Amino acid sequence: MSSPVTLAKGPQAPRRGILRMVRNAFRSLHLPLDDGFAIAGLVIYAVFVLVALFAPQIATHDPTEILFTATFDLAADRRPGEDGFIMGTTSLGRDVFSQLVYGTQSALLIGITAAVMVALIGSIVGVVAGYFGGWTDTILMRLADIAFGIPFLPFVIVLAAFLEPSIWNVVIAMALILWRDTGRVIRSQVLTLRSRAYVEAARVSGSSDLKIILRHIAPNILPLSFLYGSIAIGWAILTEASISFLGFGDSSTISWGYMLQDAFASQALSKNAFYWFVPPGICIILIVSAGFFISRGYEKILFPKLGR
Amino acid sequence: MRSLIHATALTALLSAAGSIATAEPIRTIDLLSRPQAAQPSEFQFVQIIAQEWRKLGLDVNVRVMPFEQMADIVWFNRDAWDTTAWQMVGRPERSDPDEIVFNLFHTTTAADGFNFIGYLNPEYDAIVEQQRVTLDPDARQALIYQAQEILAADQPNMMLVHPESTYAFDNTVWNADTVVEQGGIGIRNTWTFIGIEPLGDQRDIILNSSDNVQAINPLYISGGVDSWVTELIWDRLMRIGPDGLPQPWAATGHEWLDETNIRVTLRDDMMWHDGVPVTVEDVKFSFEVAGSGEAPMYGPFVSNIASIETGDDNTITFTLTNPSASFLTSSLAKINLIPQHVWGPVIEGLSTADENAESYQEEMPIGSGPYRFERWATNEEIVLSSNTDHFAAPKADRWILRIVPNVEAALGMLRSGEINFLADFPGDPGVLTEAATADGDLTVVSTVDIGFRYIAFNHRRPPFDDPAFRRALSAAVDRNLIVGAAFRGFAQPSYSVVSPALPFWHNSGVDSMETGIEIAQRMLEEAGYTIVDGVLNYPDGVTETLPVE
Amino acid sequence: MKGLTAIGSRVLQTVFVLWAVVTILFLMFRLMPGNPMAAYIDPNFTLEQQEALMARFGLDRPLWEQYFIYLWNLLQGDLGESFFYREPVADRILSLLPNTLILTFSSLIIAYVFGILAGSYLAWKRGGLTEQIAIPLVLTTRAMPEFWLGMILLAIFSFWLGWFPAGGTRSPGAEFPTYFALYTSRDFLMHMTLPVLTLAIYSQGLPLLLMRSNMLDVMKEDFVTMARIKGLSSWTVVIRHAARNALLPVMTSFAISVGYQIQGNVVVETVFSWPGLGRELVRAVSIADYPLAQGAFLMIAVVVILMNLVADLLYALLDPRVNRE
Amino acid sequence: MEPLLSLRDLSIAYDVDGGTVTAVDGATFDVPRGVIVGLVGESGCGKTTLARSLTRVLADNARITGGQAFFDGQDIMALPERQMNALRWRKIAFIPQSAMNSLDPVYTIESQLAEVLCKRGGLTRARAHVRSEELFEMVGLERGRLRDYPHQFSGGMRQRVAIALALALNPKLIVADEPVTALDVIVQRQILDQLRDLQKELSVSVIIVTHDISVVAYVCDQVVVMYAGRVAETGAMRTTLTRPAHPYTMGLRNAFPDLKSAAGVLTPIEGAPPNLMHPPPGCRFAPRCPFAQARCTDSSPPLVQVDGDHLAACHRWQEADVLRPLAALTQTWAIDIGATEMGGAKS
Repeated sequence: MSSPVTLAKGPQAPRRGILRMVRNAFRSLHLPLDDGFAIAGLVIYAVFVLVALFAPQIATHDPTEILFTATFDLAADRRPGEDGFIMGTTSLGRDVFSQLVYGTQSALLIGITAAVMVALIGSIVGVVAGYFGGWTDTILMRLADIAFGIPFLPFVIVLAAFLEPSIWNVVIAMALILWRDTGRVIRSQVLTLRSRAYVEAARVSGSSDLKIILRHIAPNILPLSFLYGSIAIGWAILTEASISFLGFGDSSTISWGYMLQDAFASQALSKNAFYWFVPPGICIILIVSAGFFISRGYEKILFPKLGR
Repeated sequence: MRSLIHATALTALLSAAGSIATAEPIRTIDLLSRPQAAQPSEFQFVQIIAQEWRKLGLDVNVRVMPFEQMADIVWFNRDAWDTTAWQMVGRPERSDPDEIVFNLFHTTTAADGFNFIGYLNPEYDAIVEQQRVTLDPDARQALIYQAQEILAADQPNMMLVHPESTYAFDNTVWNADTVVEQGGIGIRNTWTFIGIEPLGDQRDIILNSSDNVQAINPLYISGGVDSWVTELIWDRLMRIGPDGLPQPWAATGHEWLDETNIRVTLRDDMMWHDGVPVTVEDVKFSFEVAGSGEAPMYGPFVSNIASIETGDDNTITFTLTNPSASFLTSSLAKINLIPQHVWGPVIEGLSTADENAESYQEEMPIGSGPYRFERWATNEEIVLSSNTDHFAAPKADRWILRIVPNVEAALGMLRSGEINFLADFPGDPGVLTEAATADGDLTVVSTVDIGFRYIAFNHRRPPFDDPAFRRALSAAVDRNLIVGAAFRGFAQPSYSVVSPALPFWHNSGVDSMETGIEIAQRMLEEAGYTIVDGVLNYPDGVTETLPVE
Repeated sequence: MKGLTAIGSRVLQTVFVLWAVVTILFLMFRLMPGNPMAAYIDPNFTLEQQEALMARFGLDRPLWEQYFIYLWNLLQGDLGESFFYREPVADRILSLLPNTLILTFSSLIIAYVFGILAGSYLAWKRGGLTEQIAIPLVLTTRAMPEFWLGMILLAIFSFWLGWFPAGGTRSPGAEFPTYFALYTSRDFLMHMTLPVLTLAIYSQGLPLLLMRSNMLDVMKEDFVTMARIKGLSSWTVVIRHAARNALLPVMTSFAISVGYQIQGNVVVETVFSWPGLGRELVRAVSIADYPLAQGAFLMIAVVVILMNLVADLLYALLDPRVNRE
Repeated sequence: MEPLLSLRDLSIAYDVDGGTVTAVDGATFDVPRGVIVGLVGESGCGKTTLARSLTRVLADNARITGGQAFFDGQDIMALPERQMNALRWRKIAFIPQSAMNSLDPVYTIESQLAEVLCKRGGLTRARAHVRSEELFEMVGLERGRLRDYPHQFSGGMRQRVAIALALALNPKLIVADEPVTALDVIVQRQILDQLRDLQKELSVSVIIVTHDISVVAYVCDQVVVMYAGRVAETGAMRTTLTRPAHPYTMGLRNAFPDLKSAAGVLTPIEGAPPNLMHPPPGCRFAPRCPFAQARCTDSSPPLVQVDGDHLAACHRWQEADVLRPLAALTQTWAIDIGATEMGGAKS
């Protein structure tokens, strides 16, 4: 009886372990798979993630490389298809298609880190404030009040102007300010959870706070964190684009916001260079609304009443 | 591509030859640039230059930062940087080469002045000091020529281009023949605004600026756009003419009594905008206020004046401490004439206050110039109206400056007629010329600027203290490539700080340079620099010691 | 009595938040890298002059002293003097604030009127094809970068069709005796259309979705059914009962939206050359004009904080269930 | 005299995911003038649906699938919407289960009374005010509280408000859906007393929908017992409750305490009502009935006359006198009838 079990545990076991871990991790995301919109959102994300991962294979050029023709002229303002540039080139002689492809990386990087920061910080604040109550709660909630009093976009502008231009400025600003919404909502959720019988029971039976939080509270607030996280993705990408447009962006990292800024500063409108300023806009819309779609999926999980 | 192949071949040769030496590798060199959003051309040429320098075996790190941070490093931490992109803008008073050739390179300005690169050359100092006091134009020209030759040999900076200023106007509204192109400045100038003639019913000059107007104050040198306004509201004794030379304006003429005394005669037909006549006492007052400390930015322009006397016959006599060749340009054509009856009490009040005259914004600015002040809508528009009583009364009715931060919108407005004079265009000039060809009713004029773009080397830090190294770096980059790739053709290669837009002062003898990676490599090789494992090394025996920051 | 105490403590909380934001602002602007005097580099500017300038703006004093001077001045309504414009920051900001407010309120009113109507309509038509198309469309409008939308509207309606001017609040040189005359003129309306449209397209999503889901909730409430049982007309049922109740949270969200919108204006003001507070802030930040940037930031923050307060008070006012004892 | 309301074979169905639920199946009974009729049954038996159908304000997915309801001789199920709407509140008023949720929270009571009085009753504002005060007095509320909002009233007071609202236009029929369910017993009694007094005074007919047989016992003249969408038994309250002919009524009687005397042992009916999407064949109560026989699961018992206006739908109605004492025993209901009888029914 025991030998086949041992055999099965052979070389395959660790891989199966990883598989299970991946599956569990996947499951713990509580992906809203029963909602059409949410699935559309997830598919959009999947496509963008693939593009980001394989950007070096997909892109035809280095997105920051200044391109020249065979006769050493700047290859600027090429129309799509001209001289082999799929989507043409910018006024400074960069390949639009490659920028669009690499822009996916920045968008996902900014969006997902910002989402993780917002969801993580907001959840921690919310859980700590809601669970422990008292002074901790008072202090954290006053901090949230203050965060609500700071206008976000101006804050990012100031931050971006004072620090060296970087896409991370947006992420830092979001981490500093935008945890507030998540924090408040999760706190009130924790307050109701805390008074539930099973939490009371766990507490009476002497479980440690950490254990109660991880075992009983965390799983219940996860979908809520994800809801706010998926909205934060959009916020981050839109904010980065606005900051770039206002000239506080990082020109050494290619992002869609940077592309739009570059296009408008180079009079892409007057040049009728639709191939230049329309695709980044569409990409932003796609990825941001994908986040919204997914958030609606989470909303359905959370508030089934709202469903219809 | 071609040069790259050569580079690798040469690298192999050099590394074989120099491998036995005890040479020290050159550290990573920083190259500072402003962001692309603010300065697309600069960002672009910095990328190109970095690409080229890397082919020499230099490790170049481009650092992009906003101007305030860049200036903080370059200006206030003079030991802390290697190379930076920099810009000198063209202004009418820079039509006299003194400010540039002296301030940028003289030893006295190295500590905290404009010689932030730390260029120290006694021979050069002597020449530029001499030109200051040489009143004879030809003799002075020879000295300025000589100074340019020294700079060309030393390459304290890597000169890149004189950009072209490109402006446009609606030729269905304005008579193109009456638009004046001022050398080194372009068509957006006071002469145009006075002389431009309307063809039809639209008699208002409506022009744009992408930047806000900071102040309308005759005693404050504020933003670049502000000077467009102040030059129209206030008169000066002289004005820089379209040819770049000072010519009589409020003065009918001048006469050097000796090397340090100059007598100027004031016109007798001038009135302030409030109807009070302009007197020599007003003129004296204007120069005195400029030197009083209440207008600190104007101080340097009158610091050479020892005393001012007014005469009965509408004359003013200036006595100078030292002879000054640039006095007409930098003082007489610089100081705004202000009414004593308006500013007298103000200055008196300010003398005991913390603030100075720079903070004083008149509700209704009063000058004597060709345009009167009408209205100022914050960050939106400034309206001036023609002073029909002026000796050079404008042909237009009004001069309306619109603040349009969006370049794309500015061009759209020009095409739709919302503005009829494009006076500020930070965008791609190629778009303008194309629009002009397409529309037919736009005229675009490009003018080579007095100003220039360059890469500044920090002489305080090796290897930039070595002229040979600077020469090689400078020779590595083809200026025509910069013109084409960063300025889209709207610039001229620059080899001298004195612009070809100033033909009298520009030494065309320095207007050429052999460039190319191979040439640069040969120059480095000759100076003893070697390449080890693809990295450029100092000549044998030279060690890298950086100043303590 | 209880209501008054609640309002009082809410007001106190607002004062606390204001103080905290003011302090954060102060520290943020003083501790960030970059030399505030860097903007005044000029070949002719001596070190002494720079030092004199530092002294004039009080930048040579210790930080804590600067802080108390700043607070004291602020209490007196003195926001300091702009480095760049050399004029009192308060004057400058107050002259720009009306432009920003009028843009904000016009666009939000349009967005809310549209959003509330369309949201109610969609609630009425729930589950249908209209909804299948409308909801993703609405979400898309919220996913658009505002400047991108603005630029495209500008290209279409101004450059291409020539229906609306491309920027500013009035035609070049147009003169208006008072702000009121300006704001009620056709000229102003024409100039306002595109920026207001841009902002409204962006902001209608929130009231629309909120109204829709509230309506769906309220329509399930017993009192709505009761109203029908009472034989009241559909109009009375939908408007007087369902919409009136669904509107509550939407109205309070209006106040909060004012706060959000006023920060978002930054971008649109740049696109449409609108002389407003947001553009001033961007400009002040990029030229390191600390007093001005700080003042503009503070003014925006004050609007945000006050609107948060208004939202709470409005809720108390509109919903009799809150604080009415 | 012709009854005020006669239901004939009324059926109402809900369209739900995966099929149709017939919530009310062939309901037939009369509501005479000037009496209180109790409509009693477990939750989900269709009584609320039936009550609501009398106003013809039903859920979106509900529809009337057959039968008639004659109100004053008119079939209100066949009336055009306009004419039906004319009847609402003027002739047929409604007292909801939870007055809290049924009163609009953002308007004062006065304004909600005025809404009905003016918009439906055609009164002027001033007359409406007078009438409101009168109504408040009738239901025993201080007129000064007219200006208050719903949330400022206690549960019992809100229920009085609901009664006042129902009486506003002098209707002929008041349908009260669980009017006292959420209240404590003392308040329940007060409200029911009030209702009874007003009903007598105004000689209006009232249908009280309730799951609580003690409420019926306390206040009703007539009773209609419903089970799983069907009328199980109907008749005069006293007769029906003292001599029930249907085992379900017998069971119900055991399951509730008396309003007047807090009685001793309560015996719940085991099991749950059937799924109405797939109702069992035969008598719907058969699976839970301790007295079920083979025929009970084979055919559906018709409503037959037991005595006078006392009708019941049970195959074994004639044995009622024998079954009644058995039903009074707790152990009769305690046996696991589900297992045996259900099994039998299925085979």
